[in-house]
Amino acid sequence: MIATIEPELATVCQRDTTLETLLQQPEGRRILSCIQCGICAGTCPYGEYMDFPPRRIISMLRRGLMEEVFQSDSMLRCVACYACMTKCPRGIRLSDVLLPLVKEQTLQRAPEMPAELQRSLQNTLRYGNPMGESSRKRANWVTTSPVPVPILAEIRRPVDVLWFVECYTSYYPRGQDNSRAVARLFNALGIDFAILGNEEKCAGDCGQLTWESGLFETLTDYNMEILRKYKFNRLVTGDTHAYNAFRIRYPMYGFNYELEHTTPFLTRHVEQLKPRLKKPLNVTVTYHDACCLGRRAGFYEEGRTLLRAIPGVKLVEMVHNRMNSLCCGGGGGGMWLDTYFKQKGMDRLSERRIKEALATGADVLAISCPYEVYRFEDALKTLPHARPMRVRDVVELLAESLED
Amino acid sequence: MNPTSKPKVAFYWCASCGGCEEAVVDLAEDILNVVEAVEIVFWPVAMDFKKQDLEAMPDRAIAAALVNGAIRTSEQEEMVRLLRRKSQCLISYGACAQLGGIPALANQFEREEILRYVYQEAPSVINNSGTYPQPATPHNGDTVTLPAFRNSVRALDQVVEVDYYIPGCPPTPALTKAALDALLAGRLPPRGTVLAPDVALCEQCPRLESKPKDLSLDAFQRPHRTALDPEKCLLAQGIPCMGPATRSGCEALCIKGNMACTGCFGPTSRVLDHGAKILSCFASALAPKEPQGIDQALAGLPDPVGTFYRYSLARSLLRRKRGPSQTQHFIRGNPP
Amino acid sequence: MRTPRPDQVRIGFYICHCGTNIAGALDVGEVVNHVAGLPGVALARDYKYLCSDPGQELIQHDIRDHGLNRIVVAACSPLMHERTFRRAVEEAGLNPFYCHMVNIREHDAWVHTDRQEATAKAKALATGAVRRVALHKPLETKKVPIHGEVLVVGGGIAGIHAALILADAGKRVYLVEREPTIGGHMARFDKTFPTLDCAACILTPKMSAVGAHPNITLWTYSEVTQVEGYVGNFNVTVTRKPRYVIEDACTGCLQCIEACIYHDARFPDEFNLGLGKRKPIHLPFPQATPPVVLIDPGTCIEFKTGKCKKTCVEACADRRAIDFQQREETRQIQVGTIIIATGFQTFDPRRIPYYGYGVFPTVYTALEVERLLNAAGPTGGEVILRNGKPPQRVGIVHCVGSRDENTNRYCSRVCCLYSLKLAHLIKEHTGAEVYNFYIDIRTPGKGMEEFYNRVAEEGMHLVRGKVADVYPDPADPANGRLMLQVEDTLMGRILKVPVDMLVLSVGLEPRADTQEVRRKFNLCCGPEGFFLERHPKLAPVSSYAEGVFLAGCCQGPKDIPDTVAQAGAAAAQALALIVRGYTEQEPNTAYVREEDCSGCKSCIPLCPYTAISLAADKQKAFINEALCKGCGVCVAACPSGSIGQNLFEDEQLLSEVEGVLTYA
Amino acid sequence: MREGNWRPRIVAFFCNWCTYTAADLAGVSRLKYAPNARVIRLMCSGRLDPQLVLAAFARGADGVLIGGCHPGDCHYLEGNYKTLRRFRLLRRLLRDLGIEEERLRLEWVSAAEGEKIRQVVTDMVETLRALGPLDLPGQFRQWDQEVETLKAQVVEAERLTPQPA
Amino acid sequence: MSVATPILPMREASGASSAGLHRPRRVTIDPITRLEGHGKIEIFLDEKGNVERAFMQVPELRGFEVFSRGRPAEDMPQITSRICGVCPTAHHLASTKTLDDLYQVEPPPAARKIRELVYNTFMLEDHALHFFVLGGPDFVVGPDAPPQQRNIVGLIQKVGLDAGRKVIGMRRRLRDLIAYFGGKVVHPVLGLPGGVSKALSPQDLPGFQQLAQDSLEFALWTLQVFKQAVLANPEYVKLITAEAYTHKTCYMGMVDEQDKVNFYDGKLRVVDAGGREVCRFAARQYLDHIAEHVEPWSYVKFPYLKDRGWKGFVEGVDTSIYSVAPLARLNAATGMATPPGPGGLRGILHDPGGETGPPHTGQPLGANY
Repeated sequence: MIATIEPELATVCQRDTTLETLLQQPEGRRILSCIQCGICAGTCPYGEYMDFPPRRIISMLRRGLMEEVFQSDSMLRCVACYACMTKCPRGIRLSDVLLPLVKEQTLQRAPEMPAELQRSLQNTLRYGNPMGESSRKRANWVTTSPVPVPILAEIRRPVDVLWFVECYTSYYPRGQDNSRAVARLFNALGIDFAILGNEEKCAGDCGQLTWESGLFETLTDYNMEILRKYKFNRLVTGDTHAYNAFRIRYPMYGFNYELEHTTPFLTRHVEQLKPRLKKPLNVTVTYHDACCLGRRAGFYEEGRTLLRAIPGVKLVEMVHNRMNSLCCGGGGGGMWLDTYFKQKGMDRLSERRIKEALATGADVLAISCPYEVYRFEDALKTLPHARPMRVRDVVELLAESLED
Repeated sequence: MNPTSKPKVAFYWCASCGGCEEAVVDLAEDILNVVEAVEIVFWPVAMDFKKQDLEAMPDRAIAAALVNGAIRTSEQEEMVRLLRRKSQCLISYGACAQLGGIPALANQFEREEILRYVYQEAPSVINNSGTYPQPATPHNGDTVTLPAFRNSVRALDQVVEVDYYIPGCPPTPALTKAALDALLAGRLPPRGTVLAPDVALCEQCPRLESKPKDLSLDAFQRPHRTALDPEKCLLAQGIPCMGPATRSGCEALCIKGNMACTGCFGPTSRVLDHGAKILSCFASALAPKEPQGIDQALAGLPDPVGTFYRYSLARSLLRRKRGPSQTQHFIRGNPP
Repeated sequence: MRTPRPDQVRIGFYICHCGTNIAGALDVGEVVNHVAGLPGVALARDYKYLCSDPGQELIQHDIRDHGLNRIVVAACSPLMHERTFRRAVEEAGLNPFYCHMVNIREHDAWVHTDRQEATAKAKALATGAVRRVALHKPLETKKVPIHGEVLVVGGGIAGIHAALILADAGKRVYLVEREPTIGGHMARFDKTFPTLDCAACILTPKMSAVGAHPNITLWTYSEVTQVEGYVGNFNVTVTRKPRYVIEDACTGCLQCIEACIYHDARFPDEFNLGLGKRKPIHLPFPQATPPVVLIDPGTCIEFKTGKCKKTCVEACADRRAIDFQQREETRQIQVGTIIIATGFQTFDPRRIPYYGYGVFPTVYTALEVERLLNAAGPTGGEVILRNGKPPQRVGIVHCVGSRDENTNRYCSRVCCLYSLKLAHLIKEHTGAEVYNFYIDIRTPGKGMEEFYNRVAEEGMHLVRGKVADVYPDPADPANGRLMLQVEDTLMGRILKVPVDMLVLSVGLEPRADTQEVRRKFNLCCGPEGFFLERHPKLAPVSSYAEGVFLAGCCQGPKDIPDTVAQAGAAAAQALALIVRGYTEQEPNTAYVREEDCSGCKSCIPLCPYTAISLAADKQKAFINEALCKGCGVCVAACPSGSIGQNLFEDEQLLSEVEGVLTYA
Repeated sequence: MREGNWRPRIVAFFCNWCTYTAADLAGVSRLKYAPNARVIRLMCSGRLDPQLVLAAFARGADGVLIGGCHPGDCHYLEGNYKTLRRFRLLRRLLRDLGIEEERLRLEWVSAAEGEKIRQVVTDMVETLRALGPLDLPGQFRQWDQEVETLKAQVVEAERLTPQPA
Repeated sequence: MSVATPILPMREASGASSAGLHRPRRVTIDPITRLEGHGKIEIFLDEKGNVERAFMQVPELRGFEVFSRGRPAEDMPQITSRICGVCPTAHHLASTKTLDDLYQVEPPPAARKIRELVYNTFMLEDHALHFFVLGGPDFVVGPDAPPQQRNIVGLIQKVGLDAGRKVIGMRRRLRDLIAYFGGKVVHPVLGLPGGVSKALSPQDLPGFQQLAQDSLEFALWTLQVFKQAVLANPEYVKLITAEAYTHKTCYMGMVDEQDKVNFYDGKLRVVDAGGREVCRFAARQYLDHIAEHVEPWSYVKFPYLKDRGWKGFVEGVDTSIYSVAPLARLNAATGMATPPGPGGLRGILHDPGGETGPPHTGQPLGANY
């Protein structure tokens, strides 16, 4: 069940939904029809570490015993990987509605928030990015870009594509590689684009890990204000989390622009791009389906189409792929809970995933979400492995093959 | 035979064009025998009898009154009520009296619209003072009156009881003669009958054989756009011919003039609404199956009301157009 | 419009309570009082259950005692009980078509909440019916002769059973089967639940009975391509695909197979779902009926190159049964009734990627396991995996492709039971540990729960939880061992169960070409895609097309006992029609009033049944009552109103329109 | 009919094989919808004579709903195509006579689409409520006011004048 | 619309309010008869019994200009002909020529000839209708004859059945010609933009040629009848030329290039009472030259010469009112296009009153022949 939005529902659920009012809404009635089949618990990557996996949460909700659930920290271990929601035979929107609502109550009652998570959320609130970097340095990477990257505040004219870069690809070096690659690709395709630059703030998807956190609200209002300042036909972003925030949560606040992620956007222009991909890479690549691009948004084949367009690339599949892909563990705040998970004795999902990637014998692990590059490169460092493996974003591989 | 013993006959015309009067005159030689047999006591087009003469007569003095023309003004209404009172047998003569005729097409417009356009907005009118015909115009102490202009045009039987109908625009001399003979000889069918065959025109049409048994039209044609084959059935050539839905009796005169029948003899007795019936026949004969193809095929009928209700709008089930009409759009030049 | 003098018409109006179905939703008394006052109504009454015998007798008495000559019954849908009331009225000596029903249950009581509004609507509908019935004319039902032959489409157990019953009753049956042999899915099963008797043992005798039965014309490897006509008079076109073997000549000695230049069977055997191999010239399975081989043009060298030594022909020298020039033939047959028994297809588990079917070799569908277990199967009954080894641990997943929003929402009814059967058989054959992963074990029907207990007692591991993920067991990924990740919802713990073999209990779904078959036989489909029966409870085997009956899984998932029961029912209903020799058709045919027709031929091309022709001598339209189906298209299109339709006259419909628009 | 308690009245011509059966299915499934539609059963939607549609309007219907089988599913093979052709032309005729096109509606409903019956009826009642009453009988009475006055005078006059012996 | 104002004795109008002597008396003639169209005349007399004011009221309106809107162009000739059933051919062909103009097409010569033949035949039989049936009784039976006699029936009784049959027979033959081409004689259907719907088949030509010959004789015979019945009767001649029946207005008629009378095509020429040309224009420019005036006491609109502006119901050289119909046609033209027959029409008009100069006598009574 891809996290599409029901035609008759303008958004996934009303904004002011609470656990009490949930069961009266259409989404709630679907929860009442849960047959307790356990597939959500079974498929959850951290299922065995949870006292209350999604199935038990529903049965407790239906019996009104939620207090007991809030005491346990099960929902802190949910990395919002959408596996349970995609496989649920009753089509219940767990990762979109129910689990965030429970996570919010859990956090409110938790004696103290994991430190790293606490800090990153405060940074996002104060500086508009989880890293705590100054918002005036957000556009610095532009100077290092091989091609011009116009900034809306400077050019002051309507553009066809507004490229929402997002935090990781602005501040962190490996993220900036991603941005530089995207810039080169846009330039090669002659796309009329521009970025918000320093005016841009985090879209707040991960901050949204809880249903109704004030943090998300402030970021949404700010971003909506900025977007209203400029005229553009379509908003493109490389960050799958931002993409889904714009697609599912922002409509509740009035967002209705044309929206696309870079992977499907570039797939639409692949015929135009192919003649420019001159340099053969001669590598075997295995593609990791990011949860927020695959299960949550339904784009499975686009990334592979782009990879196959690159000369000299041999594509091999991991055991867990497409809708059955394994999460990198970065979602739902997981990016800043590694230490917490370690304390609880939980193995890191990025390592599980890297093992599977290595098993394919591929040289490169292709990814399509900016969170994954750190997690997988970090996991490669901690895991002993015979063959060397590089982690590259699909756009980086495209840029590598692009003629100068 | 002194004139008083001959049965009295009256002719009158309401909202008409005088074509029916011509049709009576067109009895040609036969008019002589008619004149022999009856005494015409009222016939404005040809005789100088006045309204008072009519009023002076005793009730039901007239054996038969042939009234043609639709009812548009209060004077016409008054006259037909008077004629009804004065006649034993009131006969509706011609399409206007029977169905409303062409004047009834005005039922697609409102009264104010018509008056405003005719006396104010028509390009040829110069009427800065905005005068309109008035029911009463004072003239040194006295007034000069005009009848009221009704909002809707009515057929004769929508105002008074009608005994028989002679259809046609105009009725053919043969039909008129047959009716008068039957009247004089007293062998008249039950009241309310239309004195014409109760079968559609195709039966009398010389081109019936040429109509295929598997007619299926891709589109309706407009007569001035196609070369008309003088032998072949017009509907088979895609020209909207109302023959199949219109009473016979006129011996297919228009078709002999190589043009399609426009339905002036009205529907057969079994039909409730002439326009709806022919619409059903035409639409069912189309070939296309999906909406766009159908709409294209129907583009050849740009004016369903004008084509299907040319003579019978007053007697259609809906009787007239409802609500504010489309004329304002016309006047400002943009079609509805 | 000539309407009979009001005093001649004496209408009896009856409104049914239908228990509380109607009386509970609208004020029956108010309707009675209102209708009692309408012109022509001599008597107005309400009654608890009009369709019951006392209810019908009440009407019959009233007809006699009060001299009623029109009856209006306001109750359920005419499609339900119009025949009942017409028969009752007829028995009371009144023409049945003086009786008219008003639908105030399905169209009013059951669908409206406001009691006042529902009552007003009932009054309006009743007024419409009263005015209409006043204009009804006496009519006689049209008796249409029924051909004695029956066409059975589909040679599975349903088709076989129906054909045998009809043939034994002395009727001529055409059994048309698309596959080269009859037997359907059941022929592939090993054992059948709950009695575990061998499928072949109970099926093959019936198959051979069909093959040998003088009254059954068996056309296998054939398809129905066109159906025209109506109940009692269907003319059907059947296309027979070429077997390249002459059926009458071949005795099934299989010499030709040995002689084929391919010494060993090399091509995937469709019957064994690709698990076994076969030669280009082959017999689907030993007990195939007719026992006639066929040549697969896709793999036979003679068709590819045309230069084969044709050793098979030499082997069949005396009987000369092989004929490479055979072409597709079409046959025309005339039948009275049709029984649709086209069966089902299993769910393709590839649509659920995380079960790894088609990716991991050790994942099988239930049907494939049936072939493995079967002694006549590719492995002679040995459960051997594709890697040649017998499994020690076997996982069976229930509800694959059923009870799931993303695939089929319905429960396929049989998977739980055949999964238990497979579990028992696998354990019996291999002694392996067997795990059944289920959501609910559903065991409806006689002997099923006992079967479940017996299998459970044999030490099956029954895990209540839907398998969430299947991936190679990290411990030894080499020899295909799989790890199943599942939550045991009763224990509330996530289990990781290593298995050597995974069996997917796939559900039953409509065949891929259902839409095409539906159009051919003028049937309707339900929301899940199976053929829709006329009424779920009262007419489960009749379809919406008169004279066409449904049997077996084509109408919905069911097990063999229910399928055979339905086949019997369908055969019985077909037999009922044939024995009666005629069907009564509603006399709603159109007719031309000759004196009014102008011969304008507008109606002629409109009739899809070419029932309208031009009476040459009189240049007038003429409607052949036998061909006319009563759709009324020509009636609406006749430009001079010269065509009438029995039971749906213009004045009747107009008076009904006037009636329903009155304000109660 | 005071404006206050006016409720739109719909005459629904349903084909016996598909739409009427779907309405029965809606009943069997106890789907709830507005009571404004009064169903008249025809053997095929092709039997619906445009005269009946106009007669329905003329006798007080505020809307007419035609239900037929989906194209290709007609029990009589092509009946619904004829309905579609007549419908396209009839709507244009109604529009030219001042009757809003939304008052006449054609819907293809198969025997299994009980739910669609509920949606279509509910939606059409809303549309008609927005359009307001058509009430042609009332219009006819209003239109005929202009001849009533004179009629009364003539009847009065006739009563007064002594009839010759 | 050919309007004939029959001479009628002054008679107390019934129902008129003639209470009390000092009030001016009033005469109502309702309806006006022996013409096509509805009308009512109200005459107000002063104390001395002279006409103080007269109203010719038309009580009828149908609104063709309005309900023609939205009709397909090619249907218009058949709708316009319903303006008048006595002269449908005129309206029909006028509307057809408008369509030629609209579609910018020229009818082929044969079609044009057929149109001219039909139209001229119509002129002849229509005038015969007026001369014998409508206007004739005034002269033959006498203006003072009682209404029962002063009509076609009385006329036939006076002149005898065979003359009556001669007139009726000739008209029927002429109208059959129109029916041949137009399908119907009342409301013909032949008009199509760019031509006609039916051709003349060769075998019917001789019949029509014979008819042409007979109709010429009939015209001359009518001339004789006119001379004997009207001119020979001094009282009538005095009446025709009397002041009461002389209108000095402008005269409009259609003329060809040589300013000769042409019924079918040509320019519209307007001359004033003194015979001087006021203007000349093609029918298409009618809006520049003709305007309509509205009076509260009649549904008809009063056309007048736009350049001169509405000056009221006055006559004389500079009035803006113009008359049409036969007399105006002659006055507006320099003569007939075809050679005059023996004792041609010119002679007639010159004798009475003896005035010289272009035949612009204002005798409306004479205008109708």
